[in-house]
Amino acid sequence: MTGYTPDEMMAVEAARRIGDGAVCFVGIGLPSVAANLARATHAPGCTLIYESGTIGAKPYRLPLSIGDGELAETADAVVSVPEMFAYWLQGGRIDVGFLGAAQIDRRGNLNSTVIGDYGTPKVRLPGAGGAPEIATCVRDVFVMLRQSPRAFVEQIDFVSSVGDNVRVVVTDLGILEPREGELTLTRLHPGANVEDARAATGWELRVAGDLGETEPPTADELAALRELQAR
Amino acid sequence: MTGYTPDEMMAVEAARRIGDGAVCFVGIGLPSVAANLARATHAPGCTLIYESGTIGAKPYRLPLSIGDGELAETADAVVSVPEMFAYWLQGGRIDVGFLGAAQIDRRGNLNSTVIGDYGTPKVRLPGAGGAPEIATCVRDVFVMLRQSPRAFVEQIDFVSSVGDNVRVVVTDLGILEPREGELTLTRLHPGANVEDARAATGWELRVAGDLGETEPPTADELAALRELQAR
Amino acid sequence: MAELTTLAEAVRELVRDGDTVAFEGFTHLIPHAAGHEAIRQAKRDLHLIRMTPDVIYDQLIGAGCARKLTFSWGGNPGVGSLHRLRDAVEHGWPRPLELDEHSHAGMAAAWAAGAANLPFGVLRGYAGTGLAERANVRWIDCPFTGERLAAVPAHRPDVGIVHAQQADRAGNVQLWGIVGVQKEVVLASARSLVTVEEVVDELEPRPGGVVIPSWVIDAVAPAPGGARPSYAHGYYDRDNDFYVRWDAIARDRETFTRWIEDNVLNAVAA
Amino acid sequence: MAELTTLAEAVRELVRDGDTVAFEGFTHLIPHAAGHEAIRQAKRDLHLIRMTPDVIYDQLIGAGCARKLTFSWGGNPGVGSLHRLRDAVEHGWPRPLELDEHSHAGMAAAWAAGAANLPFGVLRGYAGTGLAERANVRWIDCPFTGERLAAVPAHRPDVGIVHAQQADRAGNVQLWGIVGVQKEVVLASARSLVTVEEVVDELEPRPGGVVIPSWVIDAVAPAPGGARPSYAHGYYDRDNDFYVRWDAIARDRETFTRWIEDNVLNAVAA
Repeated sequence: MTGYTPDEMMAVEAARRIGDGAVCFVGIGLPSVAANLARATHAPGCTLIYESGTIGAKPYRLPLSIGDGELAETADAVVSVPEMFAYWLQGGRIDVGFLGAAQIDRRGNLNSTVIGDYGTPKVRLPGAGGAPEIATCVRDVFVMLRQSPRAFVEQIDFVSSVGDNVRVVVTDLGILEPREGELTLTRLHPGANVEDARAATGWELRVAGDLGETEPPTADELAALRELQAR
Repeated sequence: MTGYTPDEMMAVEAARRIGDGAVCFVGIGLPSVAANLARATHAPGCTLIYESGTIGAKPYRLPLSIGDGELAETADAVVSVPEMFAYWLQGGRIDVGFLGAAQIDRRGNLNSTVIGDYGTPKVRLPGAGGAPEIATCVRDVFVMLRQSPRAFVEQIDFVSSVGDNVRVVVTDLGILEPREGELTLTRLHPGANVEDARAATGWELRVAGDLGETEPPTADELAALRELQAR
Repeated sequence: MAELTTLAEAVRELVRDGDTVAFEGFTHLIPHAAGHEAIRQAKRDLHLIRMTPDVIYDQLIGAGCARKLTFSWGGNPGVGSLHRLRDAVEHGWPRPLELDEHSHAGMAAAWAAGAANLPFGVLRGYAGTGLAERANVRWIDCPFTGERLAAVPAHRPDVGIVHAQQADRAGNVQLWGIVGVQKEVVLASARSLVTVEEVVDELEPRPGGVVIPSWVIDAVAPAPGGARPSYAHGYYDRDNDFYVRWDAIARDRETFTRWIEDNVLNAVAA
Repeated sequence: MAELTTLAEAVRELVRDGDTVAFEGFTHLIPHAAGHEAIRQAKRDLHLIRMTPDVIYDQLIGAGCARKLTFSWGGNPGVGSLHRLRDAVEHGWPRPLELDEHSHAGMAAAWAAGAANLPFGVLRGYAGTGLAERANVRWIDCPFTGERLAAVPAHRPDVGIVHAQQADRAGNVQLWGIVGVQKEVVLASARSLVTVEEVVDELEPRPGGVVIPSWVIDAVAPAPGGARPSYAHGYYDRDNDFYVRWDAIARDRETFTRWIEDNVLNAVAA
């Protein structure tokens, strides 16, 4: 298998990191693709939770919103939103939480609130949503974010969520993991090089001494992913 | 109609005080009899809530416990116990709450906790249960309690609930209502006299200047009550 | 007891200029019809509350109904920005919009506290974030362990408006599918309106059904299709294409204004 | 993931002498079989928690399993006193019992706080009562309004034990009817056991059904009839006569001891 897109590489690589049996708090977009791919392949026992209140959702089609009716129909349980945040997220029941953002810094802090000054913003972004408490209440935070100097910045404009539990950042170029508290390039995707990654990072990017290369998506992974997206 | 028991008089008189449309927090025993009698007669639109979580229960038979299955089967909604106490009782949704006790004082404070000293009790009673918050969160507290010098005391041994919202005490002898903050005999049941009531009260019982007499149970009321209890 | 009435009548009676109003709905059963009625009746100076203000709030804001927004995520789900919200915040058009910004967990705790008649909600939240400084969050110490926790003021709006699938003729309401914060909104609000897909003779108990009794609701108004382009589980699906189309409509002030005229002001309430 | 095991095995593995244990159930689905198994295994020094300790707690206390009881109403519903509980409190037989007494509302808030991983629960409660002095209640001031509210420490028992109607083979549990605080107990406890009427191939969604996923439960054990003399909605009714008979059995130490020997110690776990 040769041809695949950066998004496919990201989804496949994130999916691989979801253990069978993991309980995942999932948003829409790439995280939902990754989690559903994991469920369709090596992790049939993982549990998908959407913050709309659906626990154990088993969507056949990839949902377009976290509130898709199919999530409720296929869920083991549907709970109210206050219960979701109090008993399940804050209750410490979630293993893996996915986050995206407009900006990330070297500590894994994320900004999804505003570009520029809060009071007189250049761009008013949608806001933090579930991120502040997902970032602190789940065991492992996975960030999925395309790498660019506008997104990977020295100083984020607003701290929407803190980076303490960020275990991995999956980008279109490679994998960043915290080493001694700083996000460090630990793997490159096939075809990417360190210069690409450095150029796409707004801070002086550290590169791991044991820098590795990501397995490209296998034929099976790609087939499963494309089948999922074609539904 | 001539023959009826003191319990029947109490149930009928309490039932009369439940308005159509009232939302009632009901316990087992006489309060449940009274509330269901009201529902079967003049107040078909009253709502019965049992603290087990059943909202709008419509039992055909008088329940033997607040957890009877028929309460759940006939309820408009069954909610969890934490929700019942937080959203419905504390939420201020209840008009009428019934309480009983082992002891009452002239302010309507009730003791259902202990006779004697708390640490070395003469009699350990079951405890306050829902009473402390029923007493403060409902609009009108109705107390149903047979009058005796052991129950109507100068000083209760323990304050399980406070009397601020007690609007009426229905006894086997008559009706006490707060007048200037003190429970005062305002009505006598047919056949009872002031001396009976005073003798059955451990404090110097005040008698209202406009002391009245309770309507005896009507034939219809008694028939409805007995039909209910015969089910 | 809830009064069974029309949407126009209910909005006229319950919503007053300057009120704090929540048109809630978390990804499902979003009360679009009620929002449109508020625009038609030219309600002004509203303080709007919603966890996830999306297209209907973009419309209310763009139509000039709102002075303030309490929220946790304001976007067009899966599509991008809310351009009318951004225009109000970034350029003050058609009027400035004050933001009172929270996290989802904080908003959820504030709704639960409001429903429970508590003045504040407690959560493990906000720590280390910029919201801790910007949001109306204070800190309390656990009186047993000394742990520091976040407190948010309870939501107690003047009016809470939600959409549900069914009411019976006595005004009892049932909703099912994703149930969000709808029950909390009704209980937390001083006045409440539930719009419904249909009025039925009897509410049939359903798995996952949430029943809200008539006696905690002020008004129930039939509004078939009243959640569109959102969806009503068991009635119709989400109109995903509309959410995509909204991006272009809302991007431009004139296009937006024309859309509101054609689709809201000159339309008639259900 | 919950392990499907036997009741004897589950109690042996999960309950240790000295543990804080809640056998919960609010007027329905009371886990009698599990309580009997704890008596058979002669568990000692337990700190028992339950809102409404009734007959099964009378038995655990009379059998000498408990050193402390956290509760809000301890009686034989509709019948009268719990004589074993009274004997322990009034005369220290078979051993003294420390009481930690609350109101229902305080206990419910403590369970909800435990499930939510908060150190305390907040309520409008206890004011003016003797419990305010006796109970483990402290006061906090709302950081927004200054109002004084009661705080109770969260329940976080070592073991939470509840009974439910059904589990599937993966250990997911469903209960229905009066659902009490069962979900909160499982979520608040460090370890949890759910006994069930039966294990089924698939849990069928039901009106009013509460599903507790397998991955928050440690052990699921079949115990058909495991709530008797309490009831299991849809399976069997409450044995009201037994509750009445219990009064005479429990009134006398010797009669009680013989009853435990005949009906618990010499009986075999389901």
